[in-house]
Formats: sequence, C-alpha cells, structure tokens
Amino acid sequence: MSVFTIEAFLAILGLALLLVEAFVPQVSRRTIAAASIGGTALALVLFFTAASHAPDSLPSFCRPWMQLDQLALFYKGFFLVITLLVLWLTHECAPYLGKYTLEGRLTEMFSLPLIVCAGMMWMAAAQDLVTVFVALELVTVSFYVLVAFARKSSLALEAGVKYLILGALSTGVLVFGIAWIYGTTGSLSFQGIAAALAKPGIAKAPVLLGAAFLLAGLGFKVAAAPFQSWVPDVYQGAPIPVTTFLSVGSKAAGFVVLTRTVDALLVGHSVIGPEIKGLLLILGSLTVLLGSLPAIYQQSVKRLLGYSSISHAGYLLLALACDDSTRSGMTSSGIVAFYLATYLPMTVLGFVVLAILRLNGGGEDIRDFRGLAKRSPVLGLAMTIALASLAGLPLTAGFMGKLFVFVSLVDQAYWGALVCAAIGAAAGFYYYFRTILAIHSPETSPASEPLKLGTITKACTVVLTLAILVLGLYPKPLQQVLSKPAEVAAKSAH
Amino acid sequence: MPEPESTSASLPTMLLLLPLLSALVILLAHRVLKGASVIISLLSATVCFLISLMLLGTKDATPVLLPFLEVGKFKVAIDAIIDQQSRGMMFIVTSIGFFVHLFSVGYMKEDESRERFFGALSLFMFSMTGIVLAGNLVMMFIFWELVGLSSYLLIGHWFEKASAAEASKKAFLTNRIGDFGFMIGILMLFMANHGDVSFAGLKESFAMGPVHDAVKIHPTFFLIAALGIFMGAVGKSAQFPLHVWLPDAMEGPTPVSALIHAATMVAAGVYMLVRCAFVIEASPDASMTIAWIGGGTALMAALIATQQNDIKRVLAYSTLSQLGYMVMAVGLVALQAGGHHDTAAPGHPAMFHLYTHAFFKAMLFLGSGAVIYACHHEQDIWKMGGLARHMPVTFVTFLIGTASLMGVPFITSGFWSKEAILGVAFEVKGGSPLFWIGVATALLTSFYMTRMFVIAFLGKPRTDSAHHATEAPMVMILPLVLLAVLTLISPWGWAAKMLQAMKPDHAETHSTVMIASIAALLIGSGLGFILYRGKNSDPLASKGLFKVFANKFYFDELYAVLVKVLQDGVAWLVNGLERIFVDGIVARLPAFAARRIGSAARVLTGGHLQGYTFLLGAGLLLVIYLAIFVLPQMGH
Amino acid sequence: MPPLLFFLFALITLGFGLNVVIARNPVTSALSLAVSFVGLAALFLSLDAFFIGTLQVLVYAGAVMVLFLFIIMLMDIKEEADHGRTNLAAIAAGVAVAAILAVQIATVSGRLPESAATTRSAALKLQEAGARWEALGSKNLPTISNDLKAGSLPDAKLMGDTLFSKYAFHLQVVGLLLLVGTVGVVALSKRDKEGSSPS
Amino acid sequence: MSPLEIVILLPILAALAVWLGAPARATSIIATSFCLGVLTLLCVQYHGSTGAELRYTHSIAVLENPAISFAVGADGVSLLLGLLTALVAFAAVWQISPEKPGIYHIASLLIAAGAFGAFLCTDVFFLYAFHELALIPTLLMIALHGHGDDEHRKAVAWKTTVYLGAGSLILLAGLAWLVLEYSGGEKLTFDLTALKAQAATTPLPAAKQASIAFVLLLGFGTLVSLFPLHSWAAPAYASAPTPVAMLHSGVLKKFGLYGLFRIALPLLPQGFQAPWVHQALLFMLLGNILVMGFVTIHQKRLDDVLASSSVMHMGYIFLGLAAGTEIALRGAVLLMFAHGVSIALLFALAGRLRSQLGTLELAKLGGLGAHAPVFTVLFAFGAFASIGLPGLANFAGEVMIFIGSFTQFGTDSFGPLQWTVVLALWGVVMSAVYMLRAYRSIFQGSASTGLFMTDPAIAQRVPMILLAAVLLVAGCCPWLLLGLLKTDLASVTEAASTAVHGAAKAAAGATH
Amino acid sequence: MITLNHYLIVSGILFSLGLAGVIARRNILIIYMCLEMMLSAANLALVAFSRFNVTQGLPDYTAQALVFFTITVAAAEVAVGLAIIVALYRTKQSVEVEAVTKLQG
Repeated sequence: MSVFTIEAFLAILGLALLLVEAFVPQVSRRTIAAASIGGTALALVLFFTAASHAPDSLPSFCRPWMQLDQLALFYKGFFLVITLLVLWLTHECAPYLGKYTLEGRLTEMFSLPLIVCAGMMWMAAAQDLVTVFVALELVTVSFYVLVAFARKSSLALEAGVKYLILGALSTGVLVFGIAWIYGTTGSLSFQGIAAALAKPGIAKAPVLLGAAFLLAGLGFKVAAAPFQSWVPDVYQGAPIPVTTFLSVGSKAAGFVVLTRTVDALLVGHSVIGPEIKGLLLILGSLTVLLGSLPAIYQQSVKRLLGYSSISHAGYLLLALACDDSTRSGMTSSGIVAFYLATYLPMTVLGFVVLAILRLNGGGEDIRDFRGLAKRSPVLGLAMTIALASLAGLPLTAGFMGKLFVFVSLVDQAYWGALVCAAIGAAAGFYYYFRTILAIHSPETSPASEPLKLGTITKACTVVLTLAILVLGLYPKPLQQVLSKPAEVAAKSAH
Repeated sequence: MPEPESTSASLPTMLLLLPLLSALVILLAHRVLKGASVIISLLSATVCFLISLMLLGTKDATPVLLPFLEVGKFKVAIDAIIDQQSRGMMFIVTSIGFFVHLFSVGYMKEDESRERFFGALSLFMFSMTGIVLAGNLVMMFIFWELVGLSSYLLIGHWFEKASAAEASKKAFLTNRIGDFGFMIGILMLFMANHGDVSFAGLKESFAMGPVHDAVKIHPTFFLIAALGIFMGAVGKSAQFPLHVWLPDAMEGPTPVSALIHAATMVAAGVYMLVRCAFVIEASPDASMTIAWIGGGTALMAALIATQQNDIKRVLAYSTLSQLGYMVMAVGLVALQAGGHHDTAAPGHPAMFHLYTHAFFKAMLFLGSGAVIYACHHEQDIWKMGGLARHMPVTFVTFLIGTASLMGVPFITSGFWSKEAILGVAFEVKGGSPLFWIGVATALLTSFYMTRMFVIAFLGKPRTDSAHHATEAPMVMILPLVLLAVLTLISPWGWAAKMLQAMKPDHAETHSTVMIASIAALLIGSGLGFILYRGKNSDPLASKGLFKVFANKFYFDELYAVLVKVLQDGVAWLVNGLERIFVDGIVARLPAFAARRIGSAARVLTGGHLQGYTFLLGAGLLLVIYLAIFVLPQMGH
Repeated sequence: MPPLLFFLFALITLGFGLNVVIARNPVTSALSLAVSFVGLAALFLSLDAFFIGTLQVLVYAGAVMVLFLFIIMLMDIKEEADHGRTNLAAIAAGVAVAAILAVQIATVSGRLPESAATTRSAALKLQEAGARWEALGSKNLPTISNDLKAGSLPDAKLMGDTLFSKYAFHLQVVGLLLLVGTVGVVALSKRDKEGSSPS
Repeated sequence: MSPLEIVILLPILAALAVWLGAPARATSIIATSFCLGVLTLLCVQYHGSTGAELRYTHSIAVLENPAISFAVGADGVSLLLGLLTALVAFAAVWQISPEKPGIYHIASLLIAAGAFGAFLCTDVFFLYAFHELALIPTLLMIALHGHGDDEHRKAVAWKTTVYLGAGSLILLAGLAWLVLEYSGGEKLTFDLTALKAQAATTPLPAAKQASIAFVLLLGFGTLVSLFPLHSWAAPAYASAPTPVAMLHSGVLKKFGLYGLFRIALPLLPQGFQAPWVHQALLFMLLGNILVMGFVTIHQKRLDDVLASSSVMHMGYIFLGLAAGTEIALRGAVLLMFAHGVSIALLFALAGRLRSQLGTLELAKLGGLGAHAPVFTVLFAFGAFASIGLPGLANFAGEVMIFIGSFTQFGTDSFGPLQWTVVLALWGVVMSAVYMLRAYRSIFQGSASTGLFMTDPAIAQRVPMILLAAVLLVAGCCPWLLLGLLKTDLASVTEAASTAVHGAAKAAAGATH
Repeated sequence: MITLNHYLIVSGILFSLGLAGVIARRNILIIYMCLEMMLSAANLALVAFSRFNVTQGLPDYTAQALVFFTITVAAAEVAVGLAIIVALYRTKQSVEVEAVTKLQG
C-alpha cells in the first residue's frame, strides 16, 4: 500500500461526498454521515494494519520532503481518531446544527473534515517548510469554511470572520518567517536548516528574526500567547464539532509542525538554541498564565474550554523548551505527543457533553450544567473525570502529561517557568472544578428532565472516559510508541 | 511482658490494678450496677488498705510491673519503688482513702450520681497509688496528670453548679501550668542523665555518675532543672503563685477535700520533691528558692486563713499553709544536705509533717464534712456555733485535729513534725528568716484555728440549722475516730517506725525552737480565744490589712485580669493578626492577585478585531525583541 | 537593473501600498493595491524571477484585484464611515507597530552577512549550470540546458521543472486546496432559499 | 495479589457500587469493616517484626521509563496509618445517618481509598496520586453538603481546594526534583526503594538536599497545614460534613507527615540538617503550636475549636520529625495515629451535637452532661486525649516527641530544638485551656433553655465507642503500637539523628 | 548598486505597511487587502533570497516554488475570505470591524 493511500482515500471520499450531494440532492444526511464516518473508520483500520510497514514504502521522490518516523505515524493515527470523533459528533449535533446552516445542509461538515484530516496527516510527515505550508493552508482554508459554516448563527459568522482575518495575518507572518529562515540558512528543509544552524559562523540576529516570525506564525495556530486572543472567541462562536476539531486537531497539527521546526532550530549545537529555548519558555509561561487566569471568570463552558486549550498549549510549549531532557524516557517531541494524546479524550469528552446538553435544549454556560449528575449519572461522572483530567488530577491522563512537563522543567531547572506552570495549574483547579461543582449541585439547571442517551453516545462517552483513566493509570503502551524515535535518534546521533 | 518477680511485684500490682478495675467497672457498668458501684469501690479501697498494711512489712525493692514505652535504650516502665517513703505514703493514701470511702458512703447517700463519684474516687486511688509507687519520672508524670484528672472530676462532681465547674477547670489548668515546668525538668534530667529517668538511676548518677561532674560545669542547667521539677510541685501542692486553685477546689464534696485536697494529692508535690531531693540538693540556689517559696506560701496562706468564714476554706488555707511548711522543709533540708547527702538518712521532716498532717487534716475535713452534713450543707462558721453539745464525737475529734494542727506540745503529732521543720530552719545557715516566718505561721495557725473552733463549736447556735444539728451517722463517725487514733499514735517512735512515718531522729532539740513554738501557740490561741469568744461577727473584718486577707491578697482578681489580658487579649490579637497577615498574605493576596490579573487579562480578549490584530502585531514585536535583543544578551 | 529603476519601482510599490492603507475609498485602495503589485512584479523581474513576476501580475494584480473590486462594487461600499476619534488609537497603534517592525527588520537585515550581495557579486553562472544540466543524462531536459548554454535564463522552464518534478505532489495538494476554496465559496455565499437575508 | 491492594481497591469498588445503586450504607460499612479486619490481621501478624524490609509487597509496572509501578508494601508505620484509616473510615461511614444521599458514602469511601493508597503504596508516584483522589470529593462535600450558609461554605470549599491543589503542585515539583536527582543513570525511577538505595550510595551535596528538603517541606507542609500554610484547614474542617471532617483531619492530613517521614527524611538527611531548613521548620511548627493555640482559644464555636486545635496539634508531630531522633520519630508516628483517632471522635461527636441541637455556639450550649452522660463521657475521652492526658493515646506520642528532642547533653545541649520544645510545652497548657473551656461550656453548668439532647442509641454509639476504646487501649498500652515500629525507622534515624546534631552544632556555632 | 539589503528593506517596509493597515483600518475588505500586501512582501523577500542564494549557478527554484504556492494559496484564501465577508455583509449590512464584537470576555 502506498504511503499516500489513506490520505488520498480520505480526500477523494470528501470530494466524492460533495459530488454526490451536488448531483443527487435527495440523498439523506444520514447516508452522507454514514459514508464519511465509515470511510474514516475504514481509513483508521487500514492505517493500523499498514502503519507497521509504512516507513519502508516511502517512494524516493518524496524522501526530501516527507518522513515517516514514529512521530509522524503517531500523529497520523491521532488525526484519524479525532476526525472520526468529530464526524460522529457532527452527526450527533446535526439536529441543532442544521438550524444554522443553509437549508439545513451539512454535507460540507462531513466532507471537509476528511480533507482536513488528509492535510493534517501530510503535515505530520512533512519534512520541509514548503510541504508544511501547503498542508497547513489546506487545513486552514478548510477551517475558514467550517468555522463560518453555520452562518445563520451570527456568532458563528463572527467567529468565522475573526478566524479568517487573524488566520490570514498569521499566514503572512509565517511566510515572512519562512522567507527569512530560508534566506539565512539557505534551505527550506528541516534537515538543511538544522545543518546550517550547526555551523558556528552563521549570523544569529537574522536567523532569530526568521525564527521569531516563524514561531509567531505557528504560535497563532497552536494558540500560544500573545497570539492567543482569537481562541476564546472562535471556540465560542464555532459549531461544537468544529470547535472540537480546532481545539484538538488543529492544535495538534500546529504542534507537529512546531515540534519539527523547534527540533530543527534546536538540534545539536544550534547557534540559536538558547534563544529559542528562552523564547519558548517565556511564551509558554505567558500562555499558561494568560490561558488560566482569565478562565477564572468564564461563565460559558465552551469559552472556558477555549481558555483551557490556551493554557494547555502553554504546557506543551514548555515541554518543547525542555529539549535536552530525555531522562523521562521521551524526547520533548515525545512528551508533546503524549500530552496531546491525553488531551484528546478529555477535551473531546467535554465537548461531547456540551453537545448533548445543547441537543436537549440547554445552553453552554456553567449554570446549564447544574444537576447534570442527577439528570444523567453517566454523563456527570464522565464529565467529572474529564474535567479532573483537564485540571491535571493524578490517576487521570491529564496528570501524566503534566507530570512529564513538570519533570522536564525541573530537570532543566527552569524554575520561573515551573512557577508559572504551577500557578496555571492551581488556577485550573478552580475553573475546572467550578463546572464539576455545578454538575453535582443539587440545584437544577433551567432544563431539569433526565437526559436520555443513545447507545452509541453512551458507548463513546464510556470509551473516552476509559481512555482518560487508562492513559492515566497505564500509559506504558503509549509511551512505548512515542519513545521509539528517541532511540532511533540516539542511534543516528552516534 | 516480664513476669512479676514474686511478692515484691504482686502487691504493688494489686494496689494499682484493684482501683483501676473498680473505676473501669463503674465506668462501663454503673447503669447496671447502681448502688453496687459503691460497694465495689469501697471494697477495692478496703483491700488496698489491707495490702498497704501488708506492704509495710516488706523489704525494699524496685520491681517492674509493666513495660510502657520502649524505644532502643529509652525505657519507661510502670514500675514501683518500695522503700520507707513509699510504704509510708502508701499507708497514708490507702488508709485515708479507705476512711474517706467509708465516710462518703454516708455523706453521699442522697447524691443522684454517687456511682460517678465513687468511680472517680477509685480512679483517684489508682492514680495516687501510681504516684506513690512511681519508680521513674515519666511514670510519676503520668500518674501526676491522672490525679489531676480525678481531682478535676471530683471537684466538678456537681458540675451543674457553675462555681464547681469553674473550680474544677481552674484546678486542672493551674496544675497544667505546673506540669509544664515539671515536664521541662524531666526533659532536662533525661537529657543530663542520657535517657535514664528512673529515680534509682538518677540518684546514682547524681551521687557519682556522669551527672555528678556535670552539675559543677553547668550549674544553671541544673538550677533550671530543679526549679522545673519544683514547678510541678508548686502546681500540685498549690504553692505560691499557683495556689489559687486549692481554696476553690473546696467546691467538691467534702470527703474529696479531705482525701485529695488535704491529705494526699496536694502532698504529692512534697512527696515528689523528697523523691527528687538529690536534684534539689545539687543546686543550692534552687534549694533556697524552694524554701522561700514554701515559707512565703505558709505565711501568706495563714494570713488569709485568719479572715475566712467558710469552714472548708479556713481548712483549705490552712492546708496551703502547712504545705508551704513542708515545701520549706524540703528546701531547707536540701540546703542542709548540700550535696553531701547521706543516703542512709532515715527520716525527712517534710515527709514526717506530711504524714502527721495527712491524718489530722483529713480528720478535720471529715469533721467539717460531718458538721456541714449536720447543718444541712451550711459552711459559714458564723452560722454555726455551739456544735460541741450536739455533735460530741465530732467535737472531740475536731479538737484533737485542731490541737495537732496548732502543735500542742508533746502530745500531738503536729507538734513533733512542726518542731522538726523549725529545727532544720534554725540549724541551716541562712535559715533564720525562714525560721521566724515558720514561727509566725505557727502563731497565725493557732490563732485562726482557735478562731474557727471557738466560733463553730463553742458558744451558742446562731442559726436554726446549727441548733438542730445532730451527730452524723456511724459510717461517718467511724472514720473520724479511727483517724483521731492514728493522729494520736503516729508521732510516737514505735508507731512512726511501724507506719514508716519517716520521723527524723534528731539527737538534740533546740530550746530556742521549743520556746518559740510554744510561745507562738500560746499567743496565737490566746488571742483567738479572747477576740472571738462569744462574738457573732468578726471584729477584725473589713479593717485595713484584714480586708486584704479576707480577699486573699486579691490574687483571684489579679489572675482574672492576667487571664483576660495575657490569654484572651493575646488570643484576640493573635487571631486577628493571623487572619490579616497569615491568611491574607499566604491565601487571600495571591487569590486576589490571580483574580485581578485574570480580570485584567480579559481585556486581551475583549472582542474587538482591531485589538486582536494589534495584539498579534505587538506580540510579534515582543517576540522579535526578545529573540534578538534580549535573550542573546542574557548569556546562558 | 539600474539602481534608478529599482528605486522607481520600489517607490511605486511602497507608495501605492501606503495609499492602500490610507485611502478612504475602498475602490482607491483596491486600485492602488493593483498598482503596487505591478511595481512588485517589476521588482521580481529585476531579481530574474520572470515567471513569478508574471504570475504576480496575472494572479494578483489581475484576478485577485478584480475579485476585490467586484465585491466592493457588489456591496456598494462607500467611504469608511467617519467615527471620529475612535479610530485614532487604532491608527496610532498601527503606525507605531509598523514603524517599530520596519526598524527591527531593517536593523537585522543589515546584519545579514549576504546583505551587501549584489546581482553582480552573486552572478548566475549559466554556462556552468548548463553543463551540469547536460551531465544529468536521462533527467536532462535538453531545452533547459540549451537555453542555459545560450546564456539566457530559462526561468519558466526551470520553474516548471521544479514544480513538476520535486513538488508534483504539492501541486496536487494546492489543487485540492483550490477546490476546497471553491466549495467553501459556494457553501458560504449561496443564497438562502427562504430569502431571509436581503442583499 | 497483595492484601494491601485489596484494601486500596475495595473502597473504590464500593464507591462505584454505591454509584451504580448498591445500598449505600451497607456497602460502605461492609467495605470499610473488611478493610479494618484485614489491616488488623496484618498488624497482628506484623507485630514485633524487626526486619526493615517491606512486607506484603506486590507491584505492577505502569511505565518503564520513568519507572513507575503500582507497588504496594507496608511496614509498621504504614500498617499503623492504614489501620487508622480503616478505623476512621469505618466510624465515619457508620455515623452517616441513613437519610443522607449516596454522595456522602461515595465521598467518604473515595477519601478513605485515597488515604489507603497514600499510606500503602511504595511508589512515589502513586503515593502522591492517591492523596489527590480526595480533592474532588472534599470539594463537593464541603461546597454542597457543608455547614454554614451557601456562600460561606462555597468560599471555604474553594479555598481548601485551590490551597491543597497549589500545595500538591509544590509537592509535585519537589518530588520531581528528588526523583531526578536520585535516579541513577539515564532512567528515572519513582520506586522508593530504588531511590533510597541511590541516596545511600551517592548522596547529594548538602546544599542541594537542603533546597529540595525545603520545597518538600512546603509541599507536604501545606497538606498538613504547617504554619503559615495552614489557613485553609480550620475553616475547611469547621464547614465540612462530619464524615469528611473526620476523614480529612483524622487521616488524610497525616499524608503530608507520612510523606516527610517516608520520603523526605530518609532521602534528604542532610537537607534537614541544614540549619536554615531546620530552623525554618522549627519556626513554622512553633507557629502552629503557639499562634494556632491562641487562635483556638479565641474560637467561639465547637467546630472552630476542634478545627483549629487540629491544626495546632500538627505542630507536635512536626516537632517529632524535626527532632529526628529515633524516640521522637516513633513518637511522631504514634501521635499521628492518636491524633487521628481523637480528632475523628471529636468531630463525630460534634456532628451529632450539631444535628441534634442545630448549633455549636459555645455560649448557647451548656449542661448537656446531665442529659447525655454517655455522650459526655465519649466527648471527655476525645477532649482529654487531645490535650494529652496520660492513659489516652496522644500522651505517649507527645511525651516521646518531647523526650526525643532532649537526647544529647553537652556544652551546646540547649539548642534551638530544645528551646522549641520548651515553647511547645506551653502549647500543652493552651490546649487544656481551650478544650476544658469547650467542655465546660457544653457539658457543665446549667442547661440552656430549649437545648435538649439525648444519648445516642446503642447502634449509633458503635463507631464512637470503638474510637474511644482505641484511644484508651493505645493510651494504656502504647507498646502495642510500638511493637509495630520496631526497626523501620533505623534508616531514617541514623541519617536524621546525625543531621540534628549537626544542625544543633552548626546553630550553636552560629550563635557563638 | 542595489544589494539584497535593499530588497529586504523594501519587503520589510511593505510588510509593515500591511500590518499597519490591518491594525488601523476598520473596513474588513481593506484589512484583507493589507493582508495580501503582507503576503506579497513575504514573497518579495523569498524571491530576493532565492536570487541571491545561487545554487549551482542558478537561483534556488525551491524557494520560488514556494512563492508560487503562496500566490496560489493566497488566491484561494481570498476567495473563501471574500465569501465569508459577503456572508457577513448580508447579515450585518456592514463590513466594518464593529460588526463583529459580540464574542468577548
């Protein structure tokens, strides 16, 4: 099987669905949903069967700009999973989403994620900045459409406009950064950049200018401060499945690229290594604080999850800065990937619950969560565990991620960043637990009748909850997957 | 658990176990047992009395009864010292305990919760036995605290009465303050003697062991240690300045006053000081301090006693005064021994006075109990009078007690023991002021005892209740008589020897001492008789200095202010400061800061697109600035 | 390119660029942008990037600007409504940020070791390149090596070679991207049949 | 499978069962009594053991690098604290009245499970993790079912949660640091035994030890309410529903002390030897004893008195740890147990008082001794135990702590530690003041009008009598408990006692 | 002579101008034009760098390929962007930034 098969399959399926919708208008939404979900599931199955031998099948023409290391494979799997979940969530949300879209049509909501997924999967394997740029833009442009898709909702439209302008701005910054990095290192591929930076004679300031632009551009994608301001607004305005996709998929995609870029900028005895690390630490600390502290005030859970997403990006940036710390069994890129893997189930679970409440006529505010544990014990418990995990309580996935970050920070003696991380986490105890409190509160929300969940919904909820617990209690398999690159890298370094 | 070594361990074990069992059984099953509780308690007291009699004949031993704490080299066991001092004290405790039990059967007959009373009495017997037997300081401390508890329970027996509740609390707390010092003393001795706190070990160590030399190198250390130990005694034996609890303790039932607050527990301080004599001897400054505090207390209490109208309070202050006497004796003897302690010294004036005092003071208290009982719980002596006719037996025993207390020469036990103390004061270098204080106290003692006796027993009844008073029932009379017998026989050589009274055998008696004390007795009682004979009110009352006496030197008022200012005031202040500073700085300030910063940071997401683009631009500038102009300069 | 021409085109690019930013009328802005892009295209040409220069004119100055103008006309947008001072802060912020950024870039740009390079110092060696192309054997496209040897830069050909050999895949992805764009435009701008929104 | 694993997991499973609809009361009582039984048996079996190695070990690897495993194992100290947990948990779930919602039981079981896990795990990761299990149940219980008006108890709940959360983050940083420094080679390990082995072979430089020790002190200290990081504790206990107050103040709080004892002291002996750390600890624990002593005296309600006193008494245990001698450390462990039992008993009684009379205002109560003698006796047991009366459990611990601080005699014998003890002793007086004051105003004097209460029914007495009996037995026979602590402390004490003497010498040197 | 520096400065100024417009203007359409300007500035820098990074005697065409992609992507972005702006205009009758301030806090 060719390395492109799965991505191509997804992209073609996406386009095919659009065509079907265009030429066979009477086809039901359910069919399209089934096709896209089934297709993704199939792709996931294919991926897992093919993943083990994929690296060998890389054709020579794409070797300069593509690599299929363990990290790439992990992220590809990750993107498939999140896409599948998002599609399912879209299907779940269809009844209320349809109210805000043109003629209740949702075909693009089912087809575009497939294309986005393909784009993200390419990004995961990208080896040079051209590929990164093209794949990133495929994803970004699709997201412009997705965010604004429920355009009958003025909030969604507003979110779309904001995302559009700021996204385009960040694209400009990114390209400018690429230009300067290229200009100073003479290469667009990560390997070339790293090689150039290892030469001691290189002028630091221009490279740093390029790196600064590049980090700013990518920082926007991953919601790093001070480029985070769009996040709460867009998360709040966009339809729930899209927000989910943005907060997990898009962020992870941003971090793949950031990981690769930072690796290139830091590798070996890079002349600008210390500066980049310093920058990541400062940005990471700032991100944690600017994500956590304003979150204290949020009333909307959806917006809260936006801030939460910012603060988690901060931890991820801090993890990236601890490039030298490999004592915890993973490189910084491994830790980032691990963290994202833990971030996936808890965030998605949060959005799933939001979606279910929304479907039952509830709002998105904390007070709408009141009495949830009584209305649906399963959801109440699941959401409690998800929020506990987001807050980083031990025995949940979220803690494992944070633990690795903390250990790395301590290992590198980055005390300032550690303090910021701790402050952020402490504030997190407050704003995440507020929702937990509401969930278990005996007072009821405006809507108080028991929630009825479908079997699939229940199953998904349980699976996600179990994922949180399993990752928190038995992270060994995941870590083994992610620690391989370190060994490979170590081998290649010798 | 090591096997008790034959009889030397079995008797003390039983002495400890019996009252403990009795207390436990009453605690757990008094609902079922009802009146049987009384019998159980009485039975245990009786058996204890008998055992202590048996104990009188045993040889010296130090059996270990039970390991309590054992960590490495540090061992605290429940053990027992059986020597002259403990045998004698045990006899006092169990005999008076037995009498008081007996007396209480009558006295507490009508009380609704007499099971509780007898349970607490048993607990007290257990604790007191423990103190007497204690072979090491920690064990002494344990039972020290336990007697405090039983005293607390018994003083507060009628806890619905606010005054009783307050008095019990006061007693416990004051004792706690004493124990604070006691514990420090124990700790310092523990430290100095490398972990051995047994009396035997300490004594040896002070005599020739490592501590012997250390005393010379660190005199202050051992001064503080000795004073710490003494502080325990100050609390328990109600010495100045912790004496305030004892008079209030009279809120308890009278048998309790007789047993605990006259004869045994309050004397435990003296007992303990004599046990630790070697510690005090090691530090002359400590000895002097102790002697002076004892003397001061004796005089002060005697002065106060002259103006008290409550029969029990007079006796209470008298007890204080006599305890002061004993404490003074401890200090003086230590000063006299001054490091050349003769280990074979058979007697101790303080212990001897304790011994004699225990019997007659218990008798006086029980007598006053009988009087109170007869007068329908009337305690004011000015509302009695002429009781001699109605209560002949009580009258006689009371007379014997009073005479003993005043120290009527040659025939009363009090005379001999007081004489011994004054003799030491006379002999010791620098003891003469204390000697004269002792004489003055003796004079005052004669005066106030005469006063009380004259007012209560002689003359005519002043109230109906006094008029209709009748002799107490047999179970109450019997103990009085027995105590009177003991009082009379105890000073005599053969009895003192048999009962292990620790009578010091002085070769010479100083004539000065003899004359001074007889003169004091005569002047005191003469004045009392003249002043109060046939009076219906106190002629000295509210006259200048006497008002100060009547008001107990205003100690209660002073302490009330101290408690208010030093305790409640400081508590208020500390509480406020803690709220403001600790909580404020550690908790509320960061929370406030986080909220303010969070609130301020929301401006960054204020919803305006232009603001966002500006932020992006400014952020870009910041990142460039940091990357190019700041970080490279920082040097890594 | 002679310095004079460079400065001329730079001035056109920047001057009209400035006009985009300050013009009140969106139409003026759009047209200025088009002119600015033409100037930019000339600068591209001066850098021997003929293909890109052409593309710039065709795609940007042509297609994109037409799209902009079309939309402006469609919406019938006049001048920016005058909100008075409210904009002042934004303008000040914009100017400040831009000025600082420009200074930062200019400062750093001077520190680049190659910044003093000219087209002469970094001259293209077409003959050598031609020889190398020829030596590539089967991968050699004769038309490119011939041009090179003839001393002219076959810019479009080389571009094409890069795009269709090295970046063939990317080209398809970009195609997909354009398709997505098209789909998006359709999805977002199609009129609601209920006609709830007036135009 | 180790019996300890069953003990840890059973309450969690029981909580799950209650959540799924099992009869709450029966399930939780069965689960906790089973744990109690198992731990009692283990204690009996272990009693007198002198081997230093852990017993009943079992481990399941969770991660290979860093080496984290769900490893359980116990020595006397952990068994004793486990027993305490089981006792208090049993009492706590028993005394929950049947009409309360299931969350009472679930929260109690989860807190108990957290405590079990924290005491019985030998892996630093799980040791830490289990403690946090209690965070959400505590928050929910205080905020939703606590006492006081809505706003107040929510504020208290938040304060507690964020405070504890922040404290545990400091702790996490400290533990991470420790693990990083003591994991030999490239691989990290959270296994306590491995860390100890590494600490024994290649100890860290003293200055670094001191820094880590201080961070750990702050982290653990927050969880134990070490002055000045204590201000969450008193309001939390006063507001918490009875079972939570019992479990939290009685058991969970001991985690911080246990952690210091189990992790910090053995791994960083020289860290606590550093004069600045040592003296900072002495200063802070004196703050606990004296400041909180006065604060407690000032309190006007029984729950506030108990809550503040609980904070105060932590000072003594810290004193034992600070002294670090074998006697003092054992005393500290004994006192942990004793304090746990006594405060749980007192909170249980206060809870009953509140539910019967509706108020705990001391000024409004009075004379209850006449109506409810059994209740009074039980309260007296708790109160007198807590003021350190001999014959009840706390005394032995306290006296060992004091004595343990006075083990060295010489020219510099009266160092900061000894002065601290002298001042701490005054706290014993203060605790008598407030406890007797409370006892006096609740049970003695004349009964206030309208306040009438009866003795609890026989069934309701069970937990309280159990706790009181434990107090009595442990107080009269402390050797029973000491039999569990025969040799485990050797590694701690060897290192720590040299540490203390070093510190005393250094301090003396500084003053001269 | 015209150096690389000249081009870079022109590119930098153009980029800054664009940024100034993005921040200062209220009309979303003009903001969007300014964004295009920024993108073009980046392209100028790329092309200049590619010209002066002579590899094997020729300009580096990989960078120029990137410029090609940038232009293409920009075109697609403009299309989608304008569609969104049109949709906004249809609902709000305005293309000024004040029309989108509902989401905040």
